Amino acid sequence: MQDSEFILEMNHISKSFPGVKALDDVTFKVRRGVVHALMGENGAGKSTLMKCAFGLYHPNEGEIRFDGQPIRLVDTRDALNYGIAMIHQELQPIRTRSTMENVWVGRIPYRKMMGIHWVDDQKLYSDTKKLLDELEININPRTKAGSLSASHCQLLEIARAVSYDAKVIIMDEPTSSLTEVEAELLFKIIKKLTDKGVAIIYISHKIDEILKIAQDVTIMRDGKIVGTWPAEELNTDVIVKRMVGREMSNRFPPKKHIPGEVCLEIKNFSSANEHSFQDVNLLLHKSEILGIGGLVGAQRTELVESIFGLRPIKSGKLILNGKETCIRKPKDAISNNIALVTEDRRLSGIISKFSVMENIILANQTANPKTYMKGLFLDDKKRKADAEKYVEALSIKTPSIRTLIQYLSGGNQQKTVISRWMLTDPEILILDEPTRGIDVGAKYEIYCLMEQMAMEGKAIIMISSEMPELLGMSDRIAVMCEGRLSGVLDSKTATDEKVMFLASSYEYAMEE
Amino acid sequence: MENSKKYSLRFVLENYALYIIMALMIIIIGMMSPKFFSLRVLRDILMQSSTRIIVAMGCMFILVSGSADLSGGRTVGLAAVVAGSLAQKADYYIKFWPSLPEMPVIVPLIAAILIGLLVGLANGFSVAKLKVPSFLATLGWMMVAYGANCLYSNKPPNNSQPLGGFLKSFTDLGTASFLSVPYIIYIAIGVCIVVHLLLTKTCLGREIFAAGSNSEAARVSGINVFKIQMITFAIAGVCYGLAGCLEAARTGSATSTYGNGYEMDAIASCIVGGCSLTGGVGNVFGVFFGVLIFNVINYGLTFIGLSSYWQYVVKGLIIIFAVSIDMRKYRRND
Amino acid sequence: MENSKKYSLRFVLENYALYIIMALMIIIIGMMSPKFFSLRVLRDILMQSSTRIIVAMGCMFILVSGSADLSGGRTVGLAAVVAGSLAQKADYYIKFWPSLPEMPVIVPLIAAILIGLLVGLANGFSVAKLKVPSFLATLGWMMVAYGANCLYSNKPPNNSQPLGGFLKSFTDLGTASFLSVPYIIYIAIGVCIVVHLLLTKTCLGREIFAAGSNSEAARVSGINVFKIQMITFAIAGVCYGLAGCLEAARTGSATSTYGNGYEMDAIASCIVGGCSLTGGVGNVFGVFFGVLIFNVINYGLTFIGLSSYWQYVVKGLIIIFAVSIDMRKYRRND
Amino acid sequence: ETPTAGVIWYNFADTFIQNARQTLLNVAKADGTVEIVDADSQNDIATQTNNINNFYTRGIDYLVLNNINTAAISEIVQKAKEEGVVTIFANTDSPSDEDFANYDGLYLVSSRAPQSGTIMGEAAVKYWKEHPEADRNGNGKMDYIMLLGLTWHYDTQVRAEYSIKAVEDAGIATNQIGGEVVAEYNRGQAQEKVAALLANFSDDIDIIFACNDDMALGAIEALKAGGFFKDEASFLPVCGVDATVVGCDALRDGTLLVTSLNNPVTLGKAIYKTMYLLENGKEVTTETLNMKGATVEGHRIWLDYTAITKENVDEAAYDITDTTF
Ligand SMILES: Nc1ncnc2c1ncn2[C@@H]1O[C@H](COP(=O)(O)OP(=O)(O)OP(=O)(O)O)[C@@H](O)[C@H]1O
Ligand SMILES: Nc1ncnc2c1ncn2[C@@H]1O[C@H](COP(=O)(O)OP(=O)(O)OP(=O)(O)O)[C@@H](O)[C@H]1O
Ligand SMILES: OC[C@H]1O[C@@H](O)[C@H](O)[C@@H](O)[C@H]1O
Ligand SMILES: [Mg+2]
Ligand SMILES: [Mg+2]
Repeated sequence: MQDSEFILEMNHISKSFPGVKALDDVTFKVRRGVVHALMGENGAGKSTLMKCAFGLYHPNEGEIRFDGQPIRLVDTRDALNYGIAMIHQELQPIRTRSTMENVWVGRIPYRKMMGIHWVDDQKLYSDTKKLLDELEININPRTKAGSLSASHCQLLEIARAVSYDAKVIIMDEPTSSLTEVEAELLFKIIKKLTDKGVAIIYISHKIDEILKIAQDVTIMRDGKIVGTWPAEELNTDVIVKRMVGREMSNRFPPKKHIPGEVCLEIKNFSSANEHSFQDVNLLLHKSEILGIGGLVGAQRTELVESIFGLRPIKSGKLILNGKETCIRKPKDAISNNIALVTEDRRLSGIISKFSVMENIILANQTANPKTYMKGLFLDDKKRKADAEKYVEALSIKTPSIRTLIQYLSGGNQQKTVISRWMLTDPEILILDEPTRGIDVGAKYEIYCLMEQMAMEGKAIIMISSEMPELLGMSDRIAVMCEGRLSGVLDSKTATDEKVMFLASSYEYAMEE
Repeated sequence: MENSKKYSLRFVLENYALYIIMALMIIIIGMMSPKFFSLRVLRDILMQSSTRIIVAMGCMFILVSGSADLSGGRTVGLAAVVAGSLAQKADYYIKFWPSLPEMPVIVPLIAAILIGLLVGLANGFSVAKLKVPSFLATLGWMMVAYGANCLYSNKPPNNSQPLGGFLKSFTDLGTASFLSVPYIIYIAIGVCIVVHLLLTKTCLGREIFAAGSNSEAARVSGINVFKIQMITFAIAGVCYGLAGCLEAARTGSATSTYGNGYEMDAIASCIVGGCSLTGGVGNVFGVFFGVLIFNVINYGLTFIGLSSYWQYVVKGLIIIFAVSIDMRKYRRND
Repeated sequence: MENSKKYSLRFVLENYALYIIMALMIIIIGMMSPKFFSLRVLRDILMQSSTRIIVAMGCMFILVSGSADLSGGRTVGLAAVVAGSLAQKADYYIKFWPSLPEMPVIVPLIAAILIGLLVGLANGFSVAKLKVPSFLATLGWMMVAYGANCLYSNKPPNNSQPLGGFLKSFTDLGTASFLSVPYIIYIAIGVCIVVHLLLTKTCLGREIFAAGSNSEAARVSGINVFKIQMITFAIAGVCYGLAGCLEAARTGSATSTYGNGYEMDAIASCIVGGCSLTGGVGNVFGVFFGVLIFNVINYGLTFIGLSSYWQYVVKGLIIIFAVSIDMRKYRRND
Repeated sequence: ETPTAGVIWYNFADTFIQNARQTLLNVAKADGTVEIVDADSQNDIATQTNNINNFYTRGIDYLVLNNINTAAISEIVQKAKEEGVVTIFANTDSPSDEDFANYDGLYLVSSRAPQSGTIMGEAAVKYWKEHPEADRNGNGKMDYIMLLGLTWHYDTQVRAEYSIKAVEDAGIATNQIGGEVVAEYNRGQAQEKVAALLANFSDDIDIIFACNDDMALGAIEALKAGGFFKDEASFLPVCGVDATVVGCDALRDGTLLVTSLNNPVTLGKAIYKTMYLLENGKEVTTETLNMKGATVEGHRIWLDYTAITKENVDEAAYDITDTTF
């Protein structure tokens, strides 16, 4: 009884939070068996809308129809029962439990004996194995979720959403912590699902992806719908214009900086963790943006975190401006004017119970308390001024700088963490996947700030899994593979293929 | 070779630190007084641990589910008094319920368990539905349970006297043996096995772990966190009730002060045994061992005749020392 | 209009639930016994709250920093006994240190604070360096502090008897008034102000919050989490020491049981006042009020002559009721 | 306006206190001359201090104080004098002669706590003399375990001290096993501690003194599990204090050697009668008080402990609902 061409309809949905009207009379309809992209700037209300569709939030007004019937979602169980599944943007896995339990949590296979549901561990394992194999995800079902890398966690989430056999799967920025290789994997999965008639609601800031896989595209701005179009009628520029509300001719600012002398050198760097990076040698120059590419598990994160003193090294030297320097803890790095935006903003980035302001000034205040003090006490005026400067510079969307960061949209949280480190005015800024979850407009602003820093003689290391970003922003690209540095490319001559080639083999001589 | 051997020794030391420390303690005490190496001592320690093990098992559920429970001790006390009041001989001269006949031992047992269940449900409802932080909810119901116990005990003709005159069938629960092992030890071990199976082999157990580790993730996965919390608190309550009944049987008496402080001992044992106050971790063997180590310390220090005052000091230092060694296992990789 | 008014009434009810409940309680007690509306009652309650407030302030530091502290009560006790033993009149018949002269009041005060500091540093080191879970570390040091206290108190000629015979200058600390407000109330309020400024207006304070909310993020941001933990435990210890000294001065006596249970009261007050066991939140006003609400309940129920058994029951129910109403404010937006 | 007495007990959870309290309430209710409000110090001096304060604030005519702040007696008396409230110290360490001289409205109604210790000691001496085999290890010393209640508690201190004093006064050498064994007046704790001590010192222990019956009974349970009390030969003397119902059961069973009764009914009634007499403008003397086992010395009303053994166990019965005085 398919009396409607839409599997999911959301009509005139409004939702308010203290200080924000996150959704304002939003009407959003999803056809069966298509990939429907939902786009918009950070804080436009995409996640909020989807949380309403999944029963996590209850709209203040409006109606939701599923399969043509009006439905009421009291909680997520109702959504799951109707056949709506969701990959969450900000969700952590159940860290203390195995991958397989994470996938099937709430629906663990059992055998009934004496009226008790005994876990069928074999089936749990084999079902998971089958699912993961089918999706070509390479994770051992018995691995504890807590020890998975961010990208593996994301893949785990994907597997879980798929396992529900849902009619609609909401994917809220599923590729934000995936490399392109893994993203391809997801697209294959999506293809299989849509072939089976499953509708996918796909939220992403990666326009190329959208154009590649989506049939319908809805764009939101400031809690309202801008419109819905067939994907073939759109191109990058149109999408950007409709999202941002103005033309954006360039994706990257023009490169004006010229790399100078060496400011950081690491020699024979080996991690104390024997499974991690070994024997890495790298140079960084002033006024340079050094990209680091590689596949998931290449140990890029471990490398930069070791430079920053977050993880111990077994051997190796770190030479800073010609002087051998010992960095044992982040404080040492910071006092040497090094900054690091970590990969996982929830785990090691945001202080969720702090306001936006306090999150922005945290590192600088710790390093230079005097800056913010008047007499014995902190001076709110100075703190406010600095915070406001960056809220403006990165257009962080927040009701006020006193709003707790946990109430910000994912992308805006990311921007806050980036401002924290830019504010410390570092000589060397290390960015680990800096634009994860950030919209095109804001990305451009961040790129401009990076360019400006480089112009001022600062050096930047940027880990990125987004090829255009890596190629577009870097002066040189170091590529890692399985804990080794497999090569360094000059970005003028680098191509996708060259990077990918190095990323899959480290026995490659240095070019330069 | 050299290296791997060193590694493995260190590995053993770190991973089995608590067991090694306990073994050392036993050896030291035994050297001071060889009588310590006797079956009798073993039986004493196990017996003294038994009700505490049951309380700790209840407490573990709560910790695994991500809450804390302060009501354990007073629930034990209330259950002990209620069980005791139903287990008296017909001709006992200050019978709590003069008009009641002698009843089979199952009656006080069930009554105690029901009392525990009731407190557990009250806790669970306050935490899961009313969203009162578990620390306060269980503190509140602990006070209510204690007040109720005092009021009950004070009922004439008892007038707050310790309850006594229990039927032999009842005290046997706590003192008689089968194959020279006291029943109460079988019961405690039985509880451990049931809890182990429940937590690791059933869907419910897995859901408790999931909800305790990350309740948000559990909730969006469709787990009924309310139900899980109600059930965990209910199970814990049942454990406390059972322990209370056994405590009365074991000591042959019951007063309103019974069980005082057991909740803290239980939480401490659980944490020593690997549970975390943030939820989602815990295993029966660890907790069993956690209780045991506390009781070996208590028993051992009294055994060698150390004054109670010094016992406090020594016990505190042993705990900190042992746990700090134990914690090194989590630091190996950084 | 209609709607917004309804919203705002509900808003007030939810956001000020605790204050409203306390006001209601005061009104009800006052209706039962109008003498309750008197300055003397107010002064009594504030006085009885004062040492509790200081302990709770110390405890708040620990909770904000993401730990728990069970050592508060026993540290208060140890500090009280040590302070008392140094504050006796020269001619008191069982003088603890017969050969010591009379000393100015600053001596016992400093001694008490140092004792508190010492326990605090021991706690801090065990948690921050040895990585012992705070629950166990502070439990361990609590036992050590209590054992030390028993041993100290038991020293002849005192033999565990309550210490007395304090100098007037010492007892004045706890009983004398300035402008008919007892010193001890000024001290407590002074501590609150200092703690408030420290927590909200200094870098240290903000770093404590950051470390308590997300210690990993704090570490990455260059905060020395070890140092922060040491400092928080040290500050808490100082509060306990001060409170112990004042407790001795206020009651004119000290024994090894002083402070017993204060840590739980303090934690409970903190949580009622908005702190969380998971760290990173808390404010002085809330905690101040949390202590007050417990003391109003205690005082009020005694004042109307409710038997202490019923008090337990009623107190437990009030806490659960009040907090469950209070919690509604967090549920407004799903 | 009926005069009000504010009564502060050290711990409602204490059986003895509970019964004295109940008696006092019952008698007052039946008589009506003085109205009672009471409060629980919960074993905590600070709470007691609060309670006293609260009663003054509330307005009372009599203060009945089961005092645990034995170090601050003079201060408490001074304050009572300033408040003009007639104060009766109940079942506690006595104020000094100076205190009585200082304030005319001061009274004491109390058992002589040392008696309970002496009764244990004397029973032990009697047993020791009648049973040569009581020196189980033959070292010529009475090897004893002393189970302490709450360490700092006045009763515990004097019971421990005077029981041993009575033994040593009889010329018997003693030896303490296990140091200070603190079992907090608690049966379970006593049982566990004695079990551990028995496992090591089973052949040495000659006798167990317990500062209350609950701990004595815990000790007896441990002894039973350790093979004692199977027959005459495996008897081991255990002494208690309080003559609780379960304690008397143990006397009848022949497991407990002796206990002593501090009659809570007598205490409750004596407190009430003192106030009654004062209300009626009478002096309090042994004659006007007219209660069995009560003697008046000045403003001190002393109540005797009664030694209870198997022979006179029926004397331990009391009735808290009896409101005659
Ligand atoms: N729980 C909440 N409480 C208060 N405000 C909220 C809450 N959740 C979302 N908001 C606000 O609602 C707005 C929309 O947020 P939402 O997360 O839906 O954005 P988004 O479009 O998903 O952005 P992003 O691309 O950054 O993920 C934001 O301004 C955000 O601050
Ligand atoms: N075997 C492992 N056990 C536990 N954690 C791991 C393991 N491998 C990687 N991780 C964690 O996962 C995160 C990312 O890992 P890694 O450094 O290997 O990847 P990367 O190349 O930096 O990937 P990304 O592009 O996502 O930054 C790091 O925080 C690392 O600690
Ligand atoms: O007065 C306090 C003490 O009194 C005793 O009579 C009683 O046995 C003990 O349990 C203890 O409570
Ligand atoms: Mg979002
Ligand atoms: Mg002998």
